[in-house]
Amino acid sequence: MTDIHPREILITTIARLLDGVRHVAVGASSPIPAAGAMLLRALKQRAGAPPVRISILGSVEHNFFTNGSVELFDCAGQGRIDAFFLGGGQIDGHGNINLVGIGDYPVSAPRWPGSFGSAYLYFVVPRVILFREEHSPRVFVEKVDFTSAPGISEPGIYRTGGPMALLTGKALFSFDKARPGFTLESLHPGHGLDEVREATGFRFEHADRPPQTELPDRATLDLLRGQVMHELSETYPEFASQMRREIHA
Amino acid sequence: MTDIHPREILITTIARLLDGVRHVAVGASSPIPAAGAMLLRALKQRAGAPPVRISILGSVEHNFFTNGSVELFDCAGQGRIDAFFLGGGQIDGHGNINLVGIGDYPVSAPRWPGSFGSAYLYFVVPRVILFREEHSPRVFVEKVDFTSAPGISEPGIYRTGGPMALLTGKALFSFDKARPGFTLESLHPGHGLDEVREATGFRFEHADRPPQTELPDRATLDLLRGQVMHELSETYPEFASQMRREIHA
Amino acid sequence: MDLQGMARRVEAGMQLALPVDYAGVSMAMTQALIAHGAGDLDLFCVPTGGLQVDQLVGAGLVRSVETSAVSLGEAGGAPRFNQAIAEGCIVVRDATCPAIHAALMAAQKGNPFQPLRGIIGSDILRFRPDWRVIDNPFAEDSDPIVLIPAARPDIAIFHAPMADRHGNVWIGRRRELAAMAYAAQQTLVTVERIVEENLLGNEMSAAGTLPALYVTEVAVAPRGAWPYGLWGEYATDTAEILRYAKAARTAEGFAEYMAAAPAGQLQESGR
Amino acid sequence: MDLQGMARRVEAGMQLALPVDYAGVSMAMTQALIAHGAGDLDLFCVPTGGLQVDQLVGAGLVRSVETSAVSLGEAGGAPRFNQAIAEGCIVVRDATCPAIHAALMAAQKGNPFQPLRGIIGSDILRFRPDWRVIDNPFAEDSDPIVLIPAARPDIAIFHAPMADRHGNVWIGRRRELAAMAYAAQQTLVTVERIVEENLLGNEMSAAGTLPALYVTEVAVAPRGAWPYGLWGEYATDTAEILRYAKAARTAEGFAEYMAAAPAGQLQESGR
Repeated sequence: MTDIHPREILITTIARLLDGVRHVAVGASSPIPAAGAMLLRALKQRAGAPPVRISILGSVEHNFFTNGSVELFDCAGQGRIDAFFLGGGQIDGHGNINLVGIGDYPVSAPRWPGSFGSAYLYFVVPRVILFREEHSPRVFVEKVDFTSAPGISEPGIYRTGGPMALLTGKALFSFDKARPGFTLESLHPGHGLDEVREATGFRFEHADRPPQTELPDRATLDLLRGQVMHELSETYPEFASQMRREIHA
Repeated sequence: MTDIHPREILITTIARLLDGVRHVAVGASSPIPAAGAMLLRALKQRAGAPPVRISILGSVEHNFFTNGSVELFDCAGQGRIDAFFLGGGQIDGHGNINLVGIGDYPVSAPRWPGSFGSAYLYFVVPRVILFREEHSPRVFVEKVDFTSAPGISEPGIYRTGGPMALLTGKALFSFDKARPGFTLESLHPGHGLDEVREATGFRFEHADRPPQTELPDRATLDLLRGQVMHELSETYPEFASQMRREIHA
Repeated sequence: MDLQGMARRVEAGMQLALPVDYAGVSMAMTQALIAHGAGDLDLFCVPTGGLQVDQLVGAGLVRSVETSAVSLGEAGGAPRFNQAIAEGCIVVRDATCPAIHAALMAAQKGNPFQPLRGIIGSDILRFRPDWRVIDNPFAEDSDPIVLIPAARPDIAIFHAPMADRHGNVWIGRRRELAAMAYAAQQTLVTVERIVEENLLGNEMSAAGTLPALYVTEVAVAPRGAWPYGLWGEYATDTAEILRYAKAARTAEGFAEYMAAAPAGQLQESGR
Repeated sequence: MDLQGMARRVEAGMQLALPVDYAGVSMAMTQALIAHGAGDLDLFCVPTGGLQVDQLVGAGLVRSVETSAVSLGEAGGAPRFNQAIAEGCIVVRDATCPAIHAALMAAQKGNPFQPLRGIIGSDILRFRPDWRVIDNPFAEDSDPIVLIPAARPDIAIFHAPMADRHGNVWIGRRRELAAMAYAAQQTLVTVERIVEENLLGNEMSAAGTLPALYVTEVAVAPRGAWPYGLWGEYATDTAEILRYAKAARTAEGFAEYMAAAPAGQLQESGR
């Protein structure tokens, strides 16, 4: 199975992390999370399980909302969104994320776009998956320069959601809010513990010999390369055709 | 001009009280207030003055709202509704209104429908016209049994609206919130001061010889009997045809 | 799904959100609810109630009514409701329309409360120990303001012109129906008809559509608002409401009317 | 009404509410605002900003930006906005999307504030002294919750597919445009076209219509969102936004692009 594309492992891992959700929302320019959600939906469909609903923000086709851009947040506040994805220019070992910028706020350089809905959704969506392909010390820092949204909250703060896992181009971590901190769950094929330790600016727990991230089986891979890539290409045509080129290269 | 119908005097008086408003809202089953608003609109139209907007609640034709039944209240809260009408099973000398019932609440007998939006609109609509055709001591009481909405508020309570006038089948009163209390402004033709005093359960100020309520001139009457009754008949067909029958009787 | 099946979702002691008479009342569900018989219901009227509330009260299924008003409109007071109040056998939680909307909005937003101007000095507030008055923290001087707690009804029930095969429901500009569905745990909808096209498939129909995400079940009930009207579809049958108002003046008259009603309703539905 | 006439309603120091890139940005008004030249503007992005914000900042008309984010989407960061922040020459009031919506909702309801969950522990809150945290008075134990004060922009500006001769504007399911209009003192709208029928005349189009009551002025501007797309009408011209992003990396490149832009836009409009 050396022909598995690294992003196929990410997509399959996301589908696994989402197992059990009824409704997952995905940001506008998040093709890999979208593909993971679509793969889960296809797997459930094949198994005759209850359907998985996917809302892709900013998409016309996958927009099930009719009350303007506030509806995503209302819907999450009602407990009707089970999973969401967040990234960040910086993510630290307490699960804090920074989408605003580097340096002494408010004078940030570079300045990133801003916090979007993170300061709310991180609190009210039960399964937030932190997803960032780039795995480097500039992204995974000891302490973020600006906390767009905190990974954990004091006792007594209303919080029904938070980080469940961190998925990068090199590895998968789980999050323990009691400690708080990340635990390395598995390494993607071709990546080692020392490499990940060097690329990560915060400490994390890990086994002496962490397992490899689970690979998709043949049937899952066929579903992903067939039905899912077809569905994905409707919303992310460039991403889908790039993936197809690289798989067949 | 003995051929003026008593309700034509009410309608003309309402149009006068509304002079200067940009937007007036009228309850679903309030043909006389609606006719007053329509008369004002027609008078302004004839004079080439800025248009008067009329929202009739529950009407499909005169419904300018598209955000459900909350929009009237939102619109009023935004300061976009200049005038509204309220009635009540009881109205007292402080302008308090009771739309709930007689007796020891919550066991009311009779029980009336309820307060509707009065407890809000009375606070935020600048010109609230209290309108009740029946002028009797059972309606105009010393003190209401239940205050659906108070006529006045303590200093420091947010209040941009309140009662401007009380119009009945016998007379027109203005409201002085400083005193607080009603002042008899005029008596409708055929009604006397003693009669009104007897029919009113609360004290009010009055001149020794109160003037008669201003009657519509010929041109206004023509407008009312022509264009306005035609417009009114679209929303209140039974009321309009009854008025027409009585005028021509 | 049939009406009887939908009605079985209603369990004793649940809170039901019901719409105002002109917005789309599922009168078809009234009969089904009475036949089903789950009692001790708490009714939450958005923002006022009428025939449906009166009939559920008359059938003895209601424990409390939260509302800004209950009436039969032109046909006068609601006879069974008013009788129940005079006898003290239901609890009424008097509100004012925007407070009802505020309670739903709080639930829609996942908030514990929603502020609302006005009300202070009203006896409504005096009899609502579940409402709070705080001092507006943004004001320099004292500025009391009412906070309305969120209402999260167990089930919202209404009638609409159409739904599609995906469960999307077209509610037009009657957005209080969406507000009810956002706030409620379950939403049961009766419709005049099922359409073949996807209501979210074009921007024009999507604008007035409540997405299936908020809809638990849909059942077809032609003329399902009768004797109320349905906007854009048919007018209110005022004569029938007057007939009800007259009959329901007594408990016996109400019982006779209701015993005869299903047939009348079926006849209407068959048109 | 023409664009220049509408732009003259904007005075120096006013707060403008502007929509997110996919909801209907009146790019046609951007040019008119720059030509008009009223400065010291406070921009209020609902809930995020893009090209329009970047161009108004680049033209030196902006004093502050309240937003949840500013970016050019696939074309990357907003170059003039980011440069202005690095130089400290505009004030940015960082928010989070639902807080922006909450501020408009408070204004829509005539409320001084609106509560919002989340945010506590975020640096956003730390830098927003205008927001407050109170203890939820309905909770038994301590339960802090954020209150967002009402935003009442002077003018809301957006682009929509159509308006009718009464001034009603069809906004479809982009209800944040209605929220902006409810909250704002004035609302200026550009549209693709004026239609002859009354948009409130049937329930289907009424469901997606912002009533004229909230609309100050309407001007026709075909392809008025370009290079952004308009839902149901035309797609985003990503190549043009990339061209802008590249040009606007420097102040000079921005000036050159903007000097050439009106012609480009007129050409586009003429299609």
